[in-house]
Amino acid sequence: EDIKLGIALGFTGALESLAPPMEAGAKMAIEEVNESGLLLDGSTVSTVNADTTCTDAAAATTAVERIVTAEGVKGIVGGMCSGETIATLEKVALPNGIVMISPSATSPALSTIEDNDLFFRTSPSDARQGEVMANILMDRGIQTVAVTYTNNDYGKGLADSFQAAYEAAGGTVTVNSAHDDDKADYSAEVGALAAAGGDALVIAGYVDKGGSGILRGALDTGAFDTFVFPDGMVSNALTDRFASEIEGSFGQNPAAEGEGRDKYIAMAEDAGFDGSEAFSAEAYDAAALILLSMAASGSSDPATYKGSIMDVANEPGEKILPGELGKALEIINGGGDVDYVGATAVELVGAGESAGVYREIEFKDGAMEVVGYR
Amino acid sequence: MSGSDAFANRGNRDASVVNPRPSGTIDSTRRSGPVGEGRAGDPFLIGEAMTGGYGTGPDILHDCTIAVEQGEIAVIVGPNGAGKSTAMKAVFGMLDLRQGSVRLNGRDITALNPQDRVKAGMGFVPQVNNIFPSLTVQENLEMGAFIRDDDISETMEQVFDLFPAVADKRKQAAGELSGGQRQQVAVSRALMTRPSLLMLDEPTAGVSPIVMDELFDRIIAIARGGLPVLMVEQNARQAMNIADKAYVLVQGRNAHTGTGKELMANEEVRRTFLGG
Amino acid sequence: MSGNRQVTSAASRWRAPVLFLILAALFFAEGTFRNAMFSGSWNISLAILNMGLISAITALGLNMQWGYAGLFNVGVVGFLALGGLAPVLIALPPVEGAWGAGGMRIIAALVTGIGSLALASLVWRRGRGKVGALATAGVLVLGFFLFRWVFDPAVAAIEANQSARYGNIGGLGWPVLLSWPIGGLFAAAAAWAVGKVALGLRSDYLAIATLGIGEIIVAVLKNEEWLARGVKNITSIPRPVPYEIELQRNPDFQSFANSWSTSAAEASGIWVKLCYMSLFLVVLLAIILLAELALKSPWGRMMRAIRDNETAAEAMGKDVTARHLQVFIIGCGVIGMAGAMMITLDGLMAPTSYNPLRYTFLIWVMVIIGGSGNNWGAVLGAVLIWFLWIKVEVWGPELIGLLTAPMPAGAVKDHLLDSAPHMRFIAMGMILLLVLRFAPRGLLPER
Amino acid sequence: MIRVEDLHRHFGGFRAVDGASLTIETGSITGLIGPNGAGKSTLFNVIAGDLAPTSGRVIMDGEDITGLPPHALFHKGLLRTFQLAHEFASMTVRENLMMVPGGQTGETIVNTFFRRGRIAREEAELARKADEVLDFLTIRHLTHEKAGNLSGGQKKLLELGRTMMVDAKVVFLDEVGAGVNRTLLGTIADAITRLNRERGYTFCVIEHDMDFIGKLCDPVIVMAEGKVLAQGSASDIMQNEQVIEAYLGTGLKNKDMVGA
Amino acid sequence: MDILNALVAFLNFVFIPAASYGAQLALGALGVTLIYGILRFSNFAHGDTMAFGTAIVIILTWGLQGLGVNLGPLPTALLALPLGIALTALLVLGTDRVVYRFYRVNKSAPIIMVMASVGVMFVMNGLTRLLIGVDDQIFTDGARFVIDVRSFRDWSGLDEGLALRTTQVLTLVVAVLVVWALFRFLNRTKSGKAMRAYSDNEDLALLSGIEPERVVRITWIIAAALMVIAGTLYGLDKSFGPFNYFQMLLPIFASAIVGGLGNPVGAIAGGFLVAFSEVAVTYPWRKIVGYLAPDWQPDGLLQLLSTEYKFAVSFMILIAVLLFRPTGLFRGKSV
Ligand SMILES: Nc1ncnc2c1ncn2[C@@H]1O[C@H](COP(=O)(O)OP(=O)(O)OP(=O)(O)O)[C@@H](O)[C@H]1O
Ligand SMILES: Nc1ncnc2c1ncn2[C@@H]1O[C@H](COP(=O)(O)OP(=O)(O)OP(=O)(O)O)[C@@H](O)[C@H]1O
Ligand SMILES: [Mg+2]
Ligand SMILES: [Mg+2]
Repeated sequence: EDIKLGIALGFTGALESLAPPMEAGAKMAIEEVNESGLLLDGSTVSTVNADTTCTDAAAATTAVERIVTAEGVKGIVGGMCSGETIATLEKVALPNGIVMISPSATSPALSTIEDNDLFFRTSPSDARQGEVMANILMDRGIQTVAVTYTNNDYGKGLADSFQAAYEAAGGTVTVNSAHDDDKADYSAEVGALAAAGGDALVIAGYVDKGGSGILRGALDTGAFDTFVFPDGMVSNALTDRFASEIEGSFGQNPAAEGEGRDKYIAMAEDAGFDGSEAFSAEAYDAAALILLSMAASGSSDPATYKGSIMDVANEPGEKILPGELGKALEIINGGGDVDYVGATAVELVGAGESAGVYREIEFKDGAMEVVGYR
Repeated sequence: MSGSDAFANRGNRDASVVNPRPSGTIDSTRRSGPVGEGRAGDPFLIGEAMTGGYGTGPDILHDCTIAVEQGEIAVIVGPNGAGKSTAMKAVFGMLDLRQGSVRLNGRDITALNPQDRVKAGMGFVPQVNNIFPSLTVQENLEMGAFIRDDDISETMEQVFDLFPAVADKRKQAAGELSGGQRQQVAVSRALMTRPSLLMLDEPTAGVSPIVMDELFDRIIAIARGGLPVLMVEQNARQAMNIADKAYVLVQGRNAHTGTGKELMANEEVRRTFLGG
Repeated sequence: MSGNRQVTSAASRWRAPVLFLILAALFFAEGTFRNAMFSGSWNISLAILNMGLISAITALGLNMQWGYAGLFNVGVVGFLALGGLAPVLIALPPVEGAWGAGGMRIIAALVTGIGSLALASLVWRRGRGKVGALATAGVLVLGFFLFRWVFDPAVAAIEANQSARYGNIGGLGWPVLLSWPIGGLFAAAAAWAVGKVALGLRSDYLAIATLGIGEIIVAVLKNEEWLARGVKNITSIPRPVPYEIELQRNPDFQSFANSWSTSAAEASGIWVKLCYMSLFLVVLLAIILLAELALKSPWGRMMRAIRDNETAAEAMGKDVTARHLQVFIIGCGVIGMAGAMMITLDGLMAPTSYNPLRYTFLIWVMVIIGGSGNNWGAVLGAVLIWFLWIKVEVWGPELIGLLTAPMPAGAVKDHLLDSAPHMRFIAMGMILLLVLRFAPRGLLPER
Repeated sequence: MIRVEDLHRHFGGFRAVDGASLTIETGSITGLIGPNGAGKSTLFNVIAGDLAPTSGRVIMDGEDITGLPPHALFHKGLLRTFQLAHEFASMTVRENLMMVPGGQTGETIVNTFFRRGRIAREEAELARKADEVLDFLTIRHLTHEKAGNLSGGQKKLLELGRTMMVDAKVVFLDEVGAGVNRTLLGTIADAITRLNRERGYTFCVIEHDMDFIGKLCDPVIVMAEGKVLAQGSASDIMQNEQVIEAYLGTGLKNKDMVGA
Repeated sequence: MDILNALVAFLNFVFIPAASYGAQLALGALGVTLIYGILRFSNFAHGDTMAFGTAIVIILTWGLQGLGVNLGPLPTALLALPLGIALTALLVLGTDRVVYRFYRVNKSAPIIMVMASVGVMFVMNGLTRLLIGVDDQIFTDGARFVIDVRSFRDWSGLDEGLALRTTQVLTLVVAVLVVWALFRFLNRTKSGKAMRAYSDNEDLALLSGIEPERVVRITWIIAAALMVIAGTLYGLDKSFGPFNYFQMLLPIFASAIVGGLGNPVGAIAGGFLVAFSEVAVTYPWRKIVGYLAPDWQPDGLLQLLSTEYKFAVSFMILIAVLLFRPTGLFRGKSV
């Protein structure tokens, strides 16, 4: 059998720069499975891309509709942004009964959505990250912060959940204001944040977009010395551009402790892309989960294998790291049980979303260091 | 305006997207052809047996001949739409002739484009839009001398002598002048090239009688200075008085030709074309 | 002025039917043939068509403004977005506690705001010179602070109400179809305000004003969380048509699907899309009918006269500004209605998706390519361009693949292959330029 | 009767119209002459509502019409033509005329959906009237021609024809004769006289051709530098020293050089 | 009362950023206004052409950096600028040749050129992404600061810091130089006057022996130079994102219109007006008021509008200006 998987990401549009490493991650998992030749009696898996544009719900649904009804994909790695994911889920995946595993849609709204058990995500809800970030700040004894967020559901949701958690823990948010991505100039935003003041600045944005602009402005004008970076900011680009200037700043992103991630990054490097880019590892895991579940349920029919996803992802069973998909298939084919850990320490909770292990990072001596996991 | 009428009057009023000032009408991309030999016994300028029209439209001019000699004033008159302006444009190379030739000073310039005719010594003052409104009067004159690389101050002094009213306003934007003053600036601009021929299209249209007299005075002075003048006039009676040669055009054809005096004396011409 | 002599060739009578037939053939091919070019799925074909129909209504609205009156509206995205607000405020069930938290106060604030604007304009009209200007400014500033004083607490209260799930004022729970005309009204009201100011400026600065207002409307939708949850998006907006899942569960429908030898899943998708399609078609045809009636009457003649020569029309007793305002409002109303329909179709209100490139300039491309001034042209252009916009996603990479096939493998080739998605913009630009060059009056020129 | 009281119109510091006061009597054909830049066209534009006055008033039949927009003035019976013909170029000659009358049922958009019968009747009536006007102007053969294709003089006739589609009271003509052949100008002058006699139109005419003014107008008002310089019958004006000095001139100075 | 600190805070957060942003807008608006004045249409492709030109400069800069060439404290991009301008000028001239010239020769209504520029905008948008990809690019090198916050604090002993970036100084200096050169060119040289003459009256320019196509060429070249300079300065000062330049179109147009379309002085004034109002209206004045009147330190931020609506400000200003002066601050095209 030739099994088709869809990769529905925003290849053009607001987050177009994040899409390629994600696509590469998903493809790497599929490659691995194909090479093993162990999936469902030697079935091969091929991929079909759909450009969801991240923002345009109409274009996204049409594109996903195409890969579902015309190409006949059996599962989708995607979508990318929460809004577009909700639209395609409601309009395409649900009616057609297709499994979607999103690597990067982190909106809390997706936790409670009516999904017929078809929707999963390998990234945690932002609600969780807000709590984690608040804890980190409190543990470091920082009592007042200014917050700026990228003006979309991700940024807003994260900023709000953070503010709630932080204030509940006794902190003060001096200002919680939005910045739009791709704007010509951020002086006004930086000025406003500086005027509001605070011991640190939380930048809930994207490093490739407005987040960098805000950070640049805040550094140059000396408005803040310490910055807090959530997942959208934590990336190599941040280190490349700012490492020496943000000494002592810190942040967190969903990433599991241990070998899985390191291994994935090494594999990615061999394959010629940057595995530490945001959500690349999550995309790998999403694809791996779909394929392992197919194997576990013995069927590529979404209606059947959707039931196995939670089993594969969670305990009990043998822990599976990136690069061990072949081994996992062997175990499954042999009737064994696996606990897929993958690159991001996958642990699906609730309605099928990552429980969220976050690594806490800090900038020391011009480099990003992992100081702990939460 | 071929092909553009889908947009002709849409959105063009919106000053935030287009500049509502009218654009030019002359095809500026046409290239000149070779210059040929003149013919023996030619007048200084002759547009001979010209036939042609605009673009692919019907012929407007039919075998029409216009000529002017050194130091003379030649006047073209005729009813509206007779093709007077068209004849001037044809002489100036602003439309393609299907037949006939234009010869200037012993050379056949039929194939030249308007830019090169300016360089060949022709000066033209259009009927309307004949100044650069936002440039000062002095800059208007400098632009008139654009093709010259030598010192233009002397010519400018001469022009100022000829048109004292223009000299007074030399630092003012030409768009702020009155209609009569504008006409004088327009003629001055054409003189700045030091042309060997001056062509005027209705220089007195819409100007008051006193300015008209003034302009005619200047034109006579220019002609007596040795520069041949070819002009179109609706104020036919005054024009006939000063014309050394006059052409009556009707429907693109030469209807009557003679000296101004002769035509004024011709009862039929007077009644049908000169309105009196 | 040779352009005024318009040659109406005999072929032009057949032009429209032939082009529409070709368009229909494209959709047919998309639905039936399965190859590198087409998907062979009726679900897709109909999905493209449905969005195409909405684009067609948007294009009709723009065509009224541009084609009939020559008004250059580059704020389409804003009016679309505003129309999209209607399904949220009309069809969504009310949010518990939201009205109690601050509904009344919000209304009071809006009344204050509009009142002070009205007062300011009154003062402005009465007053003269510097004193008048100062007084107007004073009223505006005072009004602004008063407005903020009433408004801000209400917003805070509403947004605090169940902020994780709602945080917005909620809807009225009325049928979603009702929200379509109401969306039109929303946009028309905004158009009235914009037109009143912009069309009154001495030189027409409508384009830049609409460009700005479009952005401002989208910004308001993004940031005013109490209204429609801002960037946190509203999902699960009620539908006027059945849900696929319900159809699939319905045994009657299953047997119906079987009788067509399709799976229930596929048939349900097609069925739902056909339902939408009929609704959209009804609206579209009604708008075209009314538009054509108006255009072929003294009103249309008056509009043509105004377009030909405003000064003369004004001197002939036609109130040009009022007519412009009228057309602008009607056009925006139609655009707003399309916006409401689009949100209904999407089931999702996501303000971040309103991007001017896609929702303003692409609509412009549709109108220009179709043939400005011609209603059928606008429809043809819209559906065709939308079809291409979607299909370029597939055709672009194929084309690049074909073009790069002879190239040696390497960085350049990889780069080109990776860049295939951007073919969309290049293709749209090329099509626009080619049409402007070879059929400057559009595919279906105005008669 | 139109009375202009101490009218000013300034452009920046420049006073184009600077305290002009004049009266146009009902039923007259008043001429308005003056040097270039005297402010004649500006005065017209202010009266016709195209420009707002800086100060001063315009009174029509006892009613203050200062600053009313052109379309409102149209409905009061005050019409104007333009120095350069402003035809509706892409519409036929007949349509050019039919669009003129105000208050047509079919001009209200809702009526175009629901009152089609009434509109059709009105249209037939308008078409008949338009044809009458075209007959009067001797251009009936051009009924279905695009107005943009007319010759300059015919366009001017069409402008005049538009004023005949409604019951105009006062018509302002700005340089009808500029660049128009004298024979055609005769036709236009006849049309003006007939409208004045048969329909009682009041005319106010700007022109630089003194023959035309002399034949047609009584009285003649002379403007200079934004003010009224003189007023009187045409023959009086032509004798007036000031007018000769400012406007008419004494003929060619270089006359002796002619033909030399 | 602490005037010094208030002043420094004002300079640091309002004045300096707004001035350099204003200079970038002014350069952009100058290009728009030049094309509007002389070629008579609003060039919607301006932003995307700017992006394309900047992309070329970036690639050249990388090349130079790769070769180890640099300018010491100044960014290497300045070296790449002339070649970048030349290449962009070629591209723009090519565009004119295949797109706009046709309509010019046919005397098409200017609005059709606007439509064509929308087409060009789409194509350029795609080409830029083809050329350099979709990521933000950083190509700054050399010294980052003329004065940085810490050394300023140490030097002055004030609480508030002051930062002045090299790129900000560079932006202002280059903008002043370019504007000065442009004005000299337009008002003093024969070619410049010929451009103004052409802009006034195309036909008469031709009848005076001015080659219209040459004027058009020069216009495009100058516009290309302005685009690339503005784009590069902007990219150096902030960062290069292909989409940012499309977004800049709006403030650039607003600047050009506020100033008076077709008027170069207006374009500059408009750029600064828009930049300053964006920053000043959304700036929370609390801190500065706090310094000036310590007893009266307010609770609120003293912010007139939140930053999300900052560009609404430029439109309010636009409308206000146009209500009072319909042709812009400085009169657009003269009579
Ligand atoms: N650009 C053009 N394209 C096509 N036809 C034209 C153009 N210009 C003039 N014509 C036509 O050519 C004929 C002659 O026009 P021309 O301008 O030469 O007349 P004229 O004798 O100068 O009249 P007038 O005294 O009114 O200026 C007219 O029928 C006119 O309609
Ligand atoms: N919009 C304007 N801006 C500035 N000045 C103007 C404007 N309109 C007219 N003027 C000036 O006002 C003066 C009067 O102009 P107007 O057109 O009324 O003169 P006119 O009497 O009609 O002259 P002509 O007989 O030449 O038509 C002129 O000097 C003119 O330059
Ligand atoms: Mg003529
Ligand atoms: Mg006048």
